[in-house]
Amino acid sequence: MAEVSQESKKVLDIQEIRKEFPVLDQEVNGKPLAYFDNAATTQKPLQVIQALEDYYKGYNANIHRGIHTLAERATKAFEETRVVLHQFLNSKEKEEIIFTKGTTDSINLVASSFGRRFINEGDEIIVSGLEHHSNIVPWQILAEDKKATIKVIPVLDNGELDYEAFEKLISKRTKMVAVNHASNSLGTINDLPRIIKAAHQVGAKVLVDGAQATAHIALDVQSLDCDFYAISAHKFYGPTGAGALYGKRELLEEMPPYQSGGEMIKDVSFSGTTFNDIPYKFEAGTPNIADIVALKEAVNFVNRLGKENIASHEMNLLKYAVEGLSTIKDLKLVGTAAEKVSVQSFIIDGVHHFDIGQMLDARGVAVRTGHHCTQPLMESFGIEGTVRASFAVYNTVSEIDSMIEGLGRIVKFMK
Amino acid sequence: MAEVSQESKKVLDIQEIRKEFPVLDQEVNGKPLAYFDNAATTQKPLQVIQALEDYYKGYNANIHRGIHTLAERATKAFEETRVVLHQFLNSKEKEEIIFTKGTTDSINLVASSFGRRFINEGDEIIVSGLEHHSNIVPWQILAEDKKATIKVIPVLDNGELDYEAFEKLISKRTKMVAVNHASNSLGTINDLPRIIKAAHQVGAKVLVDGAQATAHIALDVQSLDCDFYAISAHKFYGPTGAGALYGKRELLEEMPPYQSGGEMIKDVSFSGTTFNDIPYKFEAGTPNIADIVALKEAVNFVNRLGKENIASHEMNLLKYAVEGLSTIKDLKLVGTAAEKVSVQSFIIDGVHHFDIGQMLDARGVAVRTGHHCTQPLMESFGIEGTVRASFAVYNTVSEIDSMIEGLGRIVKFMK
Amino acid sequence: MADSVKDIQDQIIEEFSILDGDMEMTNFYIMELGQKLDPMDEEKKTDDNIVKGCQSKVWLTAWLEENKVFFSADSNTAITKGLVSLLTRIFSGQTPDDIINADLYFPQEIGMDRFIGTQRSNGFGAMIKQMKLYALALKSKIEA
Amino acid sequence: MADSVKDIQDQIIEEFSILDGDMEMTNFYIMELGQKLDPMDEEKKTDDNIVKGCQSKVWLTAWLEENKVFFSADSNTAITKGLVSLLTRIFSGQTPDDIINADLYFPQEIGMDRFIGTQRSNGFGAMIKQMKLYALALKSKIEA
Ligand SMILES: Cc1ncc(COP(=O)(O)O)c(C=O)c1O
Ligand SMILES: Cc1ncc(COP(=O)(O)O)c(C=O)c1O
Repeated sequence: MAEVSQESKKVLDIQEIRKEFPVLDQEVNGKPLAYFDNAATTQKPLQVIQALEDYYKGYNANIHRGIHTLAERATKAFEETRVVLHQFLNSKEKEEIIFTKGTTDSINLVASSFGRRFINEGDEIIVSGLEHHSNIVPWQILAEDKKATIKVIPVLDNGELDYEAFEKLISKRTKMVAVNHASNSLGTINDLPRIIKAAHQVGAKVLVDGAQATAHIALDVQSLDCDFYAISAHKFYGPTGAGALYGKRELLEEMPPYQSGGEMIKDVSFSGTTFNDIPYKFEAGTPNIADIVALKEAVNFVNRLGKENIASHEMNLLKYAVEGLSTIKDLKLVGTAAEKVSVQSFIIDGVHHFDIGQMLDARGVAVRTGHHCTQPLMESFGIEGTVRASFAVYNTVSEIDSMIEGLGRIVKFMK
Repeated sequence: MAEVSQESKKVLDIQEIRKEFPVLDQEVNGKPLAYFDNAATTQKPLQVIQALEDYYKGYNANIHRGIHTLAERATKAFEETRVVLHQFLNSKEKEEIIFTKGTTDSINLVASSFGRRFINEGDEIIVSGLEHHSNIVPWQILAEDKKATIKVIPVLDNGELDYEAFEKLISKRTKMVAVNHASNSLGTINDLPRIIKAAHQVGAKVLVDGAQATAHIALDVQSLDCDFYAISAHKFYGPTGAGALYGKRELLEEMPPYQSGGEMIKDVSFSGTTFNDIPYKFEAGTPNIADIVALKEAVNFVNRLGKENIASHEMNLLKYAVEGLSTIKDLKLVGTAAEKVSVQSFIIDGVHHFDIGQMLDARGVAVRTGHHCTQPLMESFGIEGTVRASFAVYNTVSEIDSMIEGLGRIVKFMK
Repeated sequence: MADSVKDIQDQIIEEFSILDGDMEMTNFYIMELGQKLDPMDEEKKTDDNIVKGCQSKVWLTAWLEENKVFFSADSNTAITKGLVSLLTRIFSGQTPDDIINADLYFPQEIGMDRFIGTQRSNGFGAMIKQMKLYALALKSKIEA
Repeated sequence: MADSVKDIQDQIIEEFSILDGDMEMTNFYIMELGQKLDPMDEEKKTDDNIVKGCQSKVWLTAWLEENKVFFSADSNTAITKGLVSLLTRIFSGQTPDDIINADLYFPQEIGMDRFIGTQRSNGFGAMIKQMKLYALALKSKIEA
């Protein structure tokens, strides 16, 4: 069902891969587009776009309860993606894969449902200082509701977590540790085995925000032994509006439903309603059928190239970019952890990140600027925001050259 | 921005319209497809599919905070759909349109957020006996949480609501009345002005589940004066995974956020977080950008044809179908309200609805069978389910002929 | 001795071949077969004997006779009853191992394979699974 | 007397035309113009004077002199400061009515119109709106 790359180690032909992404072949402000905003959302290969078209032109229908042929075809395709994600994340069972809108939706589901059942007054929830707002605010709201407390793992100067501080924070009161696999602002890959082991020793559960990991890091939720893993399709070459939550069966079964409505029930009556089994218990309403069907092709794309090969190309780009950035006067790299995904944030002394973003856009280079939805992290570095370049498999060194050249011109002008 | 039909009364050229729906041009089990499962989900015209392709091939980017050119284009297109929906529903302001996954998501948002703020112990929530599970279960869960009570408007034999009973149910204790605009199982169009007036007289708010109305009935939330209106794009020629909630500004502003994370916040810090203005307060995380962009084209499609013209064609089909069905021995129509959308449920004495569905599918006719996510309604009629044929603008009388012929054969065989 | 699983499947395929893939006729024929299914004892139609995962209800029991497995089944819908009658025809009288190891290719050949993929809407796949589970349980009974 | 809103816009378009649509040069030029903007009194840079809807911050005040409106502005980002300098150049010294009724076509001509559409990421549109609101408020002051 899933296309898996045969030779696992190979050098990718980037120019051939670029042909699968029609969006890349355009000019922005009269210059060739260099899309370095991949941590915000990746572009989509033809096979994903084609899957949407095939679905809508071929067998669109509402799923699960329909018994006519189109409904059966749509249901089959939809459920195939569940199997493919189950393999992609290496969950024990396919029923542990719940379809959601994306990472934010997945985390809200856990904060609300797990929180409702398992978080009580006086409990503690640990998040890291690297987290995206989506992995902070749901826990803040839960903590306020339940009179629980939020504890924060501090971040070291290079963007790594302070694990010793974490090990002091954790205690019998800790019920949940919520950390990302990789930081969207800095690229830091967190030492999940260490975190998960320490959490499980005190009986705490661990939710991993995998938004930034899926496109870059080989995943295995069983060997990680995390309790929840949240992902967004649009961050790994898939469509917007679709994502998933992995959760261990025994937890998902004990958790109350999150949203309610069609499909997640077994029987409804005004005297009492019983809920469906997992995963359906957590999938209320008509799902995002087309995008979930197409999501399978995003996984197939990644598998065909091979995550190892993708990561190896991206690491070359990152290294090349860091070298180039280091030649720019007054430029300071933000986030220099030893283990990183292909994200590089930086600031230039005396030049606002907004101006840098605008100037780069003027030459077709798309970067993201601002706090990247990690205000607490920015605050801990004493800055308002950064410029962030994040690379995907289709990026090239000559695109990086254009960015470095643009930065050089800006600095020359501003100083 | 929105294409609006110029001549408002015209006879539609259905064969021409069918060319806009490639999915219709196929054989199922060797027979031409007759798709009568439109109440479950409609098919999508080319302009919707094309909008998805244009987005992903042309300007896919994450929205709102991005300042590069693609992000600005994507943001603009996304916000244009908000304006188009604001016009489509005739809300007072565009900020009153919140993007959601669909009707179920919209209703859950209100039940959770409005409920949290405004529902207290001893309060009453009225739903109708016609409701879809998505407009029942969220209120049941809320009522259980808050020790509030659910009251149910009874359904008359013809499928209309018992308004006199309703007017006896309603009282000062009523805080919310949740009813659909049109019933998905029976087609009944409810007398919303009457319900809303009575509700407002006692200070109750009204949520309208508009899932089945959007494709058929001209909408004006201001003149209806409902407090909330929930819709799904996939029910009116739009993509799956997208929908909206209309809410009156003053209510939305007083309601706490529902989901939390990126985009819905103003400022996040570990000492306290402030939320964004509406609509963004209710739009946490990366939205379903592509589908929301494409949703605009669904509205444009409906506007181009003209809802009045669509409805007039559909009413002809409904009338034709009812006449045909009446010739079938032992067939009983379920739902014969005076005012209906183009949905017809029926049962045949001694033949299980499942068998009818399978037999019709064998000749390419796609109907839905079962309880249609309205178990309490089925229970009140003392049946387990029905066969439901629901018509859209692209359906034809010859398709109905095929259904009637098939039903005749089944009855002949079974008896 | 009963024909083998393979032989019976081949007979079924042969019988259906005259319908020439016409699905409407195929369904009629399946319903006809269902009407001929041996009636199931009413007291066996308990909730415990319902096969999970069906939209239509199927009751199914199994027992051993001389180390062969026999099935009795019923359904509230005519087509499902016909489908289950095909399965009991194939499996009743076989050894547990022959059932457990059976490779069912006839659904594909008679155009009924689409019932297998999507377990939620229809119980064909669930029925087959349940019959194999019965066979497994009864096998351990023999071996015990 | 000040040049009209139209005249100044035409001058701006003329000045920018030598950049030949090169967006990088255009941005540099805009930043240069920003550097020449009259400095704003630090005590006027209050939260009250921040224009809402900007990603970068803009402070903006306005006052009347002989029934003409004058603006003072600043921004924490160079490009926005340049954009606001263009707006103050056009609007400072105009009558309230001329500002209220002004049709600004220069952003389109110099390739800056994309800043207007998406109010959330950038405050160009918000700035223009705020200037018109100031003019409206000051107009009522004259009439009072
Ligand atoms: C009347 C009604 N309400 C609610 C829903 C739920 O809509 P969705 O599944 O798109 O969330 C439906 C459709 O299934 C419906 O017909
Ligand atoms: C680390 C991280 N967590 C969570 C999110 C939220 O993902 P989404 O917006 O797809 O829900 C993002 C992306 O914005 C992210 O980078």
